[in-house]
Amino acid sequence: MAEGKKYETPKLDELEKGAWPSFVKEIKAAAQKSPMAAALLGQLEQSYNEKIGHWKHGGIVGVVGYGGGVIGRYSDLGDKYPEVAHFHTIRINHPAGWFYTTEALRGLCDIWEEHGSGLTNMHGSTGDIIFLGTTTDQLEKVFSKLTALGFDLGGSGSDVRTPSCCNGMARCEWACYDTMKVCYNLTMAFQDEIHRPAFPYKFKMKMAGCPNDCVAAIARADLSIIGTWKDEIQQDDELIKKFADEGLDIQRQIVSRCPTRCMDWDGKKLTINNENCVKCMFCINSMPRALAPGKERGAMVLLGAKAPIVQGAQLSSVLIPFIDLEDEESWNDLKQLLENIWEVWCEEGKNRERVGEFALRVGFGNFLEAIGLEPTPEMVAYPRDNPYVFYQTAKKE
Amino acid sequence: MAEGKKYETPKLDELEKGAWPSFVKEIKAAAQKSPMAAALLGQLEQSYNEKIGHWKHGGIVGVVGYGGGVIGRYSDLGDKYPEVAHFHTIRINHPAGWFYTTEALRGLCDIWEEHGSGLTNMHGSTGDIIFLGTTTDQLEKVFSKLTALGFDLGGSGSDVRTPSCCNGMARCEWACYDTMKVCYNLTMAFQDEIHRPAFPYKFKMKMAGCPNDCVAAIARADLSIIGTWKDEIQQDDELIKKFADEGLDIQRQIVSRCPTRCMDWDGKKLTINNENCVKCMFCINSMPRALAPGKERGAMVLLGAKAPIVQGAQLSSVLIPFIDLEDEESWNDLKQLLENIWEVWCEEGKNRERVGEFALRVGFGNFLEAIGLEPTPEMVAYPRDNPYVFYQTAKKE
Amino acid sequence: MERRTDIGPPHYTKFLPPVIQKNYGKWKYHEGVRPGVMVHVAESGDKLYTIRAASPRLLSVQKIRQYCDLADKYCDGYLRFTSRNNVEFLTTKEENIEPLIAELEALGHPVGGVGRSISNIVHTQGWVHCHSAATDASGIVKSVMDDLIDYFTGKKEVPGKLRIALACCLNMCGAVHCSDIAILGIHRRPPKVMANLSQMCEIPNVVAACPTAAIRPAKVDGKDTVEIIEEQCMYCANCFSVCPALPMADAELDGVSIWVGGKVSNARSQPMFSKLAVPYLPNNPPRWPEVVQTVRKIVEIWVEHAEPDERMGEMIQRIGWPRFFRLAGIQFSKEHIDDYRYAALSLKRTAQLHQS
Amino acid sequence: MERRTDIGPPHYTKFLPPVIQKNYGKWKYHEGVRPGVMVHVAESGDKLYTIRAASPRLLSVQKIRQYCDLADKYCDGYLRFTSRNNVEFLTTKEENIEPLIAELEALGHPVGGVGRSISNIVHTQGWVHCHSAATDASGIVKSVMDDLIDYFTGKKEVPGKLRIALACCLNMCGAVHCSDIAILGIHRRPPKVMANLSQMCEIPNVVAACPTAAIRPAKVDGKDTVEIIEEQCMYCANCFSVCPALPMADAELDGVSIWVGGKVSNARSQPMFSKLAVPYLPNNPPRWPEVVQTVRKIVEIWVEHAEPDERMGEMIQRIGWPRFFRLAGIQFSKEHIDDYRYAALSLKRTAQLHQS
Ligand code: SRM
Ligand code: SRM
Ligand code: SRM
Ligand code: SRM
Ligand code: SF4
Ligand code: SF4
Ligand code: SF4
Ligand code: SF4
Ligand code: SF4
Ligand code: SF4
Ligand code: SF4
Ligand code: SF4
Repeated sequence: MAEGKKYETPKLDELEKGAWPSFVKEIKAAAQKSPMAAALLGQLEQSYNEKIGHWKHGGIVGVVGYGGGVIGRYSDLGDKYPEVAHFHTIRINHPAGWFYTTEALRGLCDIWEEHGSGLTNMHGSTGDIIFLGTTTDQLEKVFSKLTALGFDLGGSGSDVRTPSCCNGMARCEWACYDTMKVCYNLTMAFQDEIHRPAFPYKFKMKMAGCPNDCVAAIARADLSIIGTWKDEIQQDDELIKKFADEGLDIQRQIVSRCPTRCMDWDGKKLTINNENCVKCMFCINSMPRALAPGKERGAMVLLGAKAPIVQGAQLSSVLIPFIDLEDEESWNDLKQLLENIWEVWCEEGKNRERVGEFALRVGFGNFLEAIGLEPTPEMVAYPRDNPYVFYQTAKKE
Repeated sequence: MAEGKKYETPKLDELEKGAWPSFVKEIKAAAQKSPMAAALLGQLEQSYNEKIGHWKHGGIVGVVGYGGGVIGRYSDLGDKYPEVAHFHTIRINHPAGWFYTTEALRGLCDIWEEHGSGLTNMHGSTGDIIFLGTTTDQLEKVFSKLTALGFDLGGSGSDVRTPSCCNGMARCEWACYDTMKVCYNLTMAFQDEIHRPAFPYKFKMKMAGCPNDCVAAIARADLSIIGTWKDEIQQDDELIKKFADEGLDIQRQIVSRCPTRCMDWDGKKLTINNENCVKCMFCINSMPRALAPGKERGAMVLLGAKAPIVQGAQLSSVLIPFIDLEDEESWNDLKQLLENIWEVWCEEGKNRERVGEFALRVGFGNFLEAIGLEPTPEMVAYPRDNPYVFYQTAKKE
Repeated sequence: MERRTDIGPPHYTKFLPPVIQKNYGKWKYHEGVRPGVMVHVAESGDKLYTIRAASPRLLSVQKIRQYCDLADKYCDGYLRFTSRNNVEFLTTKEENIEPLIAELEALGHPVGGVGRSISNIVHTQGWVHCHSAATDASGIVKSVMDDLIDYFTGKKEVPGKLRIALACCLNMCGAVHCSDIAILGIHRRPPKVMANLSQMCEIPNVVAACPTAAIRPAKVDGKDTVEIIEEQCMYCANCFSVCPALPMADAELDGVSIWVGGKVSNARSQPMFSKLAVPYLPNNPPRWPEVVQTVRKIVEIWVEHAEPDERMGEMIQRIGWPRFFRLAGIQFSKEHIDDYRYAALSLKRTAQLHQS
Repeated sequence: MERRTDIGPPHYTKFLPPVIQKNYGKWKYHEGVRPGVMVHVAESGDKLYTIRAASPRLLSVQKIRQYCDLADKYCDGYLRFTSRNNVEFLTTKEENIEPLIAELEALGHPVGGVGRSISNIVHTQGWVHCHSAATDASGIVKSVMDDLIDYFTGKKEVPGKLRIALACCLNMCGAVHCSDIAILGIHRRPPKVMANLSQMCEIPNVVAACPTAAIRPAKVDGKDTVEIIEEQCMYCANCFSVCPALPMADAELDGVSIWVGGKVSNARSQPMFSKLAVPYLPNNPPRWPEVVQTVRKIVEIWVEHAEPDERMGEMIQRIGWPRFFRLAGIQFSKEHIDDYRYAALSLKRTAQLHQS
C-alpha cells in the first residue's frame, strides 16, 4: 500500500516524547506504509482536540462460517477520514503462553502489512493477537492466509473466548499443572464453541499454574483453573536459614503474615502446620527454592468472574476444589462439567447474563444441582449467615 | 392468691433434674401461690407433648397514656387453662447497669406477687425487667405501684426501646466513657419516645464502654455507642515482661494476632505503632494492668443493627467516629443527631422498616446528607468497589 | 394520689454499693480469683469481689427474694444481673466468698461463667410466652447447660469465651445472629391461610410483609384473602407477625437449626454473623437430645482446636470450614449455601483453600 | 486450496525454545539477575535468562520485526509476550544480556518490570478503536508510565509488585476491577436518545438492558422510543452496548476516575476489588496531567508506607482508609460511599477503627 494523506498531529506528537515506548511512534511507523494508519492519526488527533471518540457500532462482519473473531468498527467521520470509515479488528487465537518463533511472527506481520493497517495489539486483554483495523473485503483474505500459516481466529460475541494461560511449566517452577497443555486442549476441544456464538453471553477460560494467578484468571474468566497442591510444602531448612542469615525477618515478614497463622519460627527452624495451610503461595514466593509447593499437585476449578456489566463485577468461586488434570478421567470430567454448565446456562440464562450472574440468580445450590455437582464446604467462604432457608425436604414431606 | 389447679407434668419434671438451675422449679415455686403459674405449667406440658406453642396475638393492651410497655398475650387453650387465657407481660425499665438494692427488688417482688403470676425474667433480651403474665385489669394497678416504687415501664412496639448498657465505670477499668450515665440520660431525655410509639418500627439503643461490647450493642441496637480512645495505649513495660516471664508467648499469642500487625516484640520490649492500632482491645484484654486504653477517651456512635426481619440482619456501622460525651456540647450533638435521624426516618421510612434498612434503601450517602452529617472515610470499611456512581455534580452542571 | 408517668427508671447511683460509688471510673485492673469469681482493684487500692452465679432467667419472686437474702447477708444489700442474665453478688469482703458460694450452690445456682468459660445462654420466651415460637427456649437451655455445666463452673477448662444464644423463631430476639453457637427455632411449612383472614388483617399489608413476594392477593369463595406461593416461602413468619391469621407452627416440621461462628466483640477479629451448621434438628422435648449432642460436639471441637482466647468463628477461619464440617460429622448440603441477598460474597472467591 | 476452518492456534510446543522443551515442568527456582532480568534454573542445571522489555502493546508490524531481529540475534529466534503485554527475550547465554538490553534501550524499549517493580499498565482501546470509550487508553498509559519509568526500570526501588490497569469505560476490559491502581474512563451524562432509535433497536431489549430501571418505553411525536429517568442513571452505558442509538460520550463531562487496592493473587490476602479513590478527573489530552499526578501521589504513598511485598490494598487495610485519604489529599465524598447491591457490607460495621 502507498503512504496515505498526512495529518498535523501536534497533540499526539507530544506523546512521542518520554522514556516509555510510544504508541504514537508505532502508528506513525505503520503510517509510512498504510493510509489507514495515517488516517487513524488524523482521527485520533481530532479526538484529542475534541475529547471525544469517533467510532461507532455497525453491522456484524466476519468470515464465512464463523460468527466470532472480528469486531466491526466504523468511523463517524468517515467522510473526513475515508481510509478508516471501516476499521475492523481481527482477533487471532494466540499460541498458549504467548511464545513465538520469529518465523511465525514475521508471517503474521506480512499478512497484516498486506491486508490491514499494519497495527496490532500484542496482545488483547483476553489474550488474542489483535490485528487492528481493516475493511470487510480483506477479511477472507486475511483468514485464508492465517490458516495457511497455522493460525485461526479467536472468539468474540456470545461464544467461548480465546482461552489463555500463564507460562506455567514452560518457565515457572511453581506450576502445579500443565497450564499450556490444558489451555491448548480446551481450545481445540471447543473450536466450534469459540467460532460460533450460541451462548447467552461470552464465556472466558483462563489457566494459572498456581495461586499467584499470573493471568488474573480469578478476576477475568468465567472458568478459572488455578494450580494448587494437597500435601505438604516442600521445605529445605538449610536454605531457610540462609534467608534468615541474609536478613529476612522471618517472624515479622513471613510467619505473622501467613493468612492462617499456620507457621512457627523459633529463630532457627520453620514449622508449618500444613493442615491449616491454604496454599496462598506467600511464604513460597518469599523464599524461592527454600520452600516449594507440595508434590501432590493439581488444580482447582472456579466459576463466574466478570467485569461489572450488567449486575456488578464478580470473582470466580470454587467449583471443584481439586482435580488432577493429568489423567484422561479428570480431563473428561472437566469437559463434561463444561458441557453441563453450558447446557443449563443456554437453557435458562438470559441474554447478556454471564454464567456467574446466572448461577447466583437461580441460587448457587440449585445451579450445582442442575450441573450435577455435590455441594461441598470448599465451595463457600462461609455457610449462609441468614436464616432464609428454602427447606426443600420439608416441602416434599 | 390461692394455689391453682395442679397439673401432671411428667415431661417438665424431667427438667427439674440436672445441675443447671431449673426454670420448671421456678414456675412450680410461683405456682405455690399463683393459679396462673400453675396453669402455665399445664399449658406448657401440653406444648411439650404436642410440640407446638399455644399462645396467640390479640388486641393491644396497655396502661392509660402509654402505647408501649405491655405485650398482650392470649392462650388458644383458654377454655382448658382459663387462668392464662390472658397472660400479658409487662416490660419495666431496668436501672442502668442492672444494679439493685435488695430493697428495690423486694418491692418489685411484692407488686408482682400480688398482681401477676409471680414469674419474671431478670432480664429480657432488651434489658427490661419482665413481669411475665397477668390480666388486663391488673395493669393499671401494677403501674401505679411501680411508679410509687420509682419504676416506670419500658418500650415495646414502634417506639424507642429501653436503652441498656454495660456496667462500665461502675466496675470496669476499661470503660472509656460513662455508659450508665449516658444510658440514664438518654432514657430520661426520651421518655415520650419510649412510652408512645410513633416510629415506623422499633428503635433500640445500647451503650458499651469499650470495643469488647459487653452488651452486644453493635449487633442488637439501632444506635450503638461504643467506647474507644484516640491516643496511645497505656503501657507498663515491667508488667508486660512479667506476663512474658509467666509464660505468655507474646509473639505468637498477642503480636501476631493484632488485626493491623501494629505491634513488635523483640523478646523484651513491646513496641506499639499506635497510629495503626484500631483499638480492638485484644492486647489489653490479654494483659490487663500491663496495657490499658489511652487517656483521651470517648466513644463512637454506630447505627443500624437489627435481627433478620424483614430484609436480613445488620450490624451497626460508624456514624460518628469519636465523640467525647463528657461535655454539654457533645451531649447536645448526640441528642440533635437522634432527632434528625428520627425525623427523616419517620418522614420516609416504611412501616416495619428499621432505621438501618431505611438508610440503606435510600443510600447511606443520601441518608447522611438528610441527617446533616458529612461523609468521612471512618464510616466505611472500604469505599465503593463498583463504578455505578450517581454523579450528582455532573447532573447539575 | 396523682398518677405519675414518664418518670423513667430509678437513678442507677441509688443502687450502687458504696465501694463502687467511691471508686466509680477509677478501677485499675481485675483478676480472676477462682472460677466464677473475680476481683476488681481500684486506684485507691479498694477491692471489689464479684461472685457470678447461674440463673435460669425465668425467676419466681420467691427466688429473687432468696437472692436478696444472700445479698443482705453477704453484700450489704446490693446485687446485680449481667447482660447474659447471670446474677452477680458484689462484696468487698474476701472472706464472704466461700460461704456465699456454698449457699448459692445449695440453692441450686452454681457459680461460674467468668473469664475463660461458657457463660449463660442468652435466650427468649419459647412456648412459655411467645406466639411465634417454633420451639421452646427454657427447656433447651436447661438441657444444654446441664450438659455443659462443667464448662461453666470451670471444672473443665476451655480456651476462651464461648457465647451460646437461643431464639425460638427467626425474629431472633437476642443475639443469635452473632453468637459462637446459636440455637434457632425454625418453621419449615408455609403459613396456613385462615378463612377469616380478611376480617383480621389488611390484605395489602400482608402482601407487603413478605420479603420474597410469596404472598399474593386472592379470592376464595368470593372472599378476599391471600394465597402463598409455597416455593417462594422461606418460612420467616414475618407475615404472621403482621397478621395472626397466617399461623406457621407445625408439630412435625418445626424444629431447631444450629449456627456457629458469630461474635460481637471487636477483639482481634471484627464482629461476625453466625453461620449455618445444622439446618434442622427435630423438636424432641423435654430434653432435645439431638440438640444437646450437637452443641456438645461443636463445643468439644472448639475446646480441642482453639488457641487461647480464640473464638469459634476465628478458629473455623483458621482450620477451614471443610475441616469443621468433617470434625463435626455434619453433612454439607444445599441449604448451607447462601441464596439470599449477599450470597455472592459467601462463595469461596479465592484460591486460598484448605486442601486437607 | 481447501478452506481450512477450526484448526485452532498452532501447538505451543512448536514455539518453545529447546531449553524449555528440555526442562519443561522441571524448573527448580528463579532469581533476579538485575532489574528486568531473571534467571530460571532447572533441575538439570540448565539456566534460562529472561529479559523483559516495555511494550506499548500497540505495535506496528515494523516494530514486531525489529523484535524478531533481536530475537534472532540473541535468542535463537524465540521470544514471548507476557500477560501484561511486555515482551520477553529468552536466552541461555548470560553474555547476551547486556548487548540485548543496550539494543532494546536504543530501540526505545527500556528493560524492567521484573520482581519488585511497577510493570506495564494493562489497558484497552480508548479512542484508538472503541466506540464506548470515555477517555483514551494509550495516551494516558504513555503519560503515566513516562512518569513512573524509574519504578519500572528499577532506578527507584519499590516495596513489592504494583499493578496498574486502565479501562476506557465501565465495561472494564482488562482487570481494572482488581488492580492496585486502576484508571477508569467514565461518562457522567445519561445517554442521548437518538430520533431513529426504534429503527435501530428493539425497545424491550433496550429497556431490559438497564440495571437500575432508568429506561422506560415512551412515545415522542407518535413514534415509539424510550425515555431516560435521569436521576436513576449511573452512566454504565450498558444500554449503549445494546443499542447504538443511545450515545453517552460528552466532551466536557467524560473523564477519568481512580481506583485503588485491588489484587488478584492469593498471596497473603485474598483477591480484592479496587475501591474508588478519586471520583472524577477531567480528560486533559494529550498528557492528562491530573491523572499522572494523582497516580504518582498514590504510588508514592505506597512506596513510603508499604511493608516488603505488601500490596496497595493490604497496606491501606493496615494503615486505614482515613489515613490513606489524608495522605493522598483526596476529599472523601458521598460518591465514595457505596449505594449499590452490597453497599451494606461496605460500611464500617465494627468498632475497630483507626482513630488517628
Ligand atoms: C479488545 C479488548 C480490549 C483490549 O484493548 O485489549 C476488548 C474490547 C472490547 N470489549 Fe472487552 N475487550 C477485551 C477484553 C475484555 C476483558 C478482559 C479479558 O477478557 O480478560 C474484559 C473483562 C473480563 C470479562 O469478560 O468480564 C472485558 C469486558 C467487556 C465487557 C463487560 C463484560 C461484563 O460481563 O461485564 C464488555 C461489554 C459487552 O460485552 O457488551 C466488553 C465489550 C467490548 C467491546 C466488544 C465493546 C463493544 O461493544 O464493541 C470492545 C471492542 C473494542 C474494539 O474496538 O475492538 N468487554 N473485555 C479485549 C479483547 C482482546 C482480546 O480478544 O484479546
Ligand atoms: C421478651 C423478648 C425476648 C426475651 O425473652 O427476652 C422479646 C420478645 C418478643 N419479640 Fe423480640 N424480644 C426481645 C428482645 C429482642 C431483641 C434483643 C434486644 O432487644 O437486644 C431482638 C433483636 C434485636 C433487634 O431488635 O433487631 C428482638 C427482635 C425481634 C424481632 C425482629 C426485629 C427485626 O428487625 O428483625 C421481632 C419481630 C417484630 O418486631 O415483629 C420481635 C418480636 C417480639 C415479640 C413482640 C413477638 C410478637 O410479635 O409478639 C415477642 C414477644 C414475646 C412475648 O411473648 O413477650 N423481636 N427482640 C425481648 C424483649 C424483652 C425486653 O424488653 O427486655
Ligand atoms: C458482666 C458483663 C457486663 C455487664 O454489664 O453485664 C461483662 C463483664 C466483663 N467483660 Fe464482657 N461482660 C459481659 C458480657 C459480654 C458480652 C456480651 C454477651 O456475651 O452477650 C461480650 C461480647 C461477646 C461476643 O463477642 O459475642 C463480652 C465480651 C468481652 C470480651 C471480649 C472477648 C473476646 O475475646 O471476644 C472481654 C475481654 C476478655 O474476656 O478478654 C470481656 C471482658 C470483661 C471484663 C473482664 C471486663 C472487666 O474488666 O470488668 C468483665 C468480666 C468478664 C468476665 O465475665 O470474664 N468481655 N462480654 C457481662 C457478663 C455476661 C455474663 O454473665 O457472662
Ligand atoms: C511473566 C508472567 C506470566 C506470564 O505468563 O506472562 C509472570 C511471571 C512470574 N510471576 Fe507473576 N507473572 C505475570 C503476571 C502476574 C499477574 C497478572 C497481572 O499482573 O495482571 C499477577 C497477579 C497480580 C495481582 O495480584 O494483581 C502476578 C502475581 C505474581 C505474584 C504474587 C504477587 C503478590 O504478592 O501479590 C508472584 C510472586 C511474587 O512476586 O513474589 C509472581 C511471581 C512470578 C514469577 C516469579 C514466577 C516464576 O517463578 O517464574 C514470574 C516472574 C515474576 C516477575 O515478573 O517478577 N507473580 N503475576 C506475567 C508477567 C507480567 C508482566 O509483564 O509484568
Ligand atoms: S501463576 Fe504460578 S505457575 Fe503460573 S507463572 Fe505465575 S507463579 Fe508461575
Ligand atoms: S502458603 Fe500461605 S497459608 Fe500456606 S504456610 Fe505459606 S503463607 Fe501460610
Ligand atoms: S464493654 Fe468494655 S467497658 Fe463495658 S464492661 Fe465490657 S469490657 Fe468493661
Ligand atoms: S488494641 Fe488491638 S489493634 Fe491495638 S495494638 Fe492491641 S491488638 Fe493491636
Ligand atoms: S425469638 Fe421469636 S418466638 Fe422467641 S420470643 Fe422472640 S419473637 Fe417470640
Ligand atoms: S413466612 Fe415469610 S416468606 Fe413465607 S409467606 Fe410469610 S412472609 Fe413470606
Ligand atoms: S473498556 Fe470500554 S471503551 Fe475500552 S475497549 Fe473495553 S469496551 Fe471499549
Ligand atoms: S447508562 Fe446504564 S444506568 Fe444509564 S440508562 Fe443506560 S443502562 Fe441505564
